[in-house]
Amino acid sequence: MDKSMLGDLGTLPPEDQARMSTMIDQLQIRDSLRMYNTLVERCFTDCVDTFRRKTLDKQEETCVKRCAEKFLKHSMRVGMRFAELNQGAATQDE
Amino acid sequence: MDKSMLGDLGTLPPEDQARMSTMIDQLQIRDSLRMYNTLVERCFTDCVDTFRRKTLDKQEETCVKRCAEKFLKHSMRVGMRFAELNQGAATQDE
Amino acid sequence: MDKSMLGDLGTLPPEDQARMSTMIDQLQIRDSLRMYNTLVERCFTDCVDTFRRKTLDKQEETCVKRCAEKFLKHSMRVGMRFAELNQGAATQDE
Amino acid sequence: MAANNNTPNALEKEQIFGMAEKEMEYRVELFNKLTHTCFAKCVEKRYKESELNMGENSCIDRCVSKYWQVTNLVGQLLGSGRPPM
Amino acid sequence: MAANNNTPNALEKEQIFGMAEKEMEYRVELFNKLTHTCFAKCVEKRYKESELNMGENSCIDRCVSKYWQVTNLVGQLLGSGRPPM
Amino acid sequence: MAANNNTPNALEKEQIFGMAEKEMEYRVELFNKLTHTCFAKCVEKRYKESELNMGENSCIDRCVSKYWQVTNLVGQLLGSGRPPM
Repeated sequence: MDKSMLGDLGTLPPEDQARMSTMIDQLQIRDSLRMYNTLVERCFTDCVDTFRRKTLDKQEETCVKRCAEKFLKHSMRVGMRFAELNQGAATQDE
Repeated sequence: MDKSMLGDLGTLPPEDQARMSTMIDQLQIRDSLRMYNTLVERCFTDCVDTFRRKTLDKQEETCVKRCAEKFLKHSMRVGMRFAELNQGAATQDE
Repeated sequence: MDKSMLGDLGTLPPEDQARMSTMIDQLQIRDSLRMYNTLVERCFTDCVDTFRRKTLDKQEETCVKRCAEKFLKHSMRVGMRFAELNQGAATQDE
Repeated sequence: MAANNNTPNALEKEQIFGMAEKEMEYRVELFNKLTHTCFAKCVEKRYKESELNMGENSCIDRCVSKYWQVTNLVGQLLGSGRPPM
Repeated sequence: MAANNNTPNALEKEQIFGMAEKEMEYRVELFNKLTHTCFAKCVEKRYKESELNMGENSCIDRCVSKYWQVTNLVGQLLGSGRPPM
Repeated sequence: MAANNNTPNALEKEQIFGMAEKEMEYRVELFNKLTHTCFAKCVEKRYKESELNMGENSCIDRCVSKYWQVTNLVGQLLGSGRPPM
């Protein structure tokens, strides 16, 4: 989540800006914790399928690492494209 | 979400009724925004499968429109049936 | 969700402990209501596939009951293993 | 909030409102899960038209009815004593 | 909070902040659903390498663009008058 | 709330409680995702009986253990420095 996504805070009185800013921070924390959970679930589901041992084998570990890295790169790319589209939509509004 | 689903507010003191009513409104707003997100995700997933161009073709657009309309009609029908069952359950309670 | 999962409350001042405890209770209520919803959805999805009648037949009913019981036993087992791993992680921290 | 003295205190009130909120969230979630599950079970994914046909409509009605029964059945198993709705 | 008198009262303020919060939650959820849907549609599940290849990258760009269009299209159908973003 | 003066102010307190709440929500969500993922991976969907059999039980134990490791592994990659639990 990009803070710029969330609109202009400059028009609010200072005490409300502070509160709004806290709210945004909290949403960002929640969002990144959720992202972490979702990433773990997805990479586990895609990479781990046998349960004959209780530790990850080398292959599963490599798969999880690549999956997580790919997901993060993907997520960053989506964020950039999304920001561009938001920008475009905001410009049209004015 | 139907407001009647959420029980009788008449027994609360006025200030708490106001607060409860605000809470219900907020849940309804959240609910309709979530519904919107879910509808978009579902119709996108069902209708868009090729990524050779960056704009929707005519066929995809038609599919998305029908999907969204069907989902809304479905959702209204489920709402009616759900309300009847709730009604029945409430009547049994008395 | 196990209350012990949520860390040590003893270091907080009493009024904040009360508030924290309320918050934990609320999260537990939300969590068990969600678990209930998820259990219903999963067992319905796995067990009910024909819609020629509007009541469950004997076979579907048996399937739902077994599914729910299995899920609850599963969930308890996962909770125990999870608590052990948490315990281990907490011990390493010290 | 600070005016009346013989009403529940602030923390108790939080608990009451918190409970009501959780209860409503539960009902909304139940409705949403039911809606999505029955859409997946009953509605033709090719979207050849924007109307629900007769078969889909009767499937939806039965699906809601059966989902409701499953909700009650699981509620009894959980032995909570509270009605699932 | 109790100091200024010509500002909105506490309940009104709750409503304003509540609305803003719901709006932000909506945007975050839109972003998350888009991210997960396009990952599922575009990224090779065998994870042979940790880089996105050219095909995946262009698929992602187009997927985001099309998802955006679907969001707008559905927004028009819902006739809400409000922009979906 | 208004009584003590040398404690953190209202907004700071909100932040502290907000953080604690997010942290708990995270743990609950982790537990729920783990539970549902391991149920899907380990438990026979035909539900011929209401007991978990030996194979299912050992699969569950290993699944929890591996899920935990994946959580740690991803936590290291994210380089947050904070333990995933």
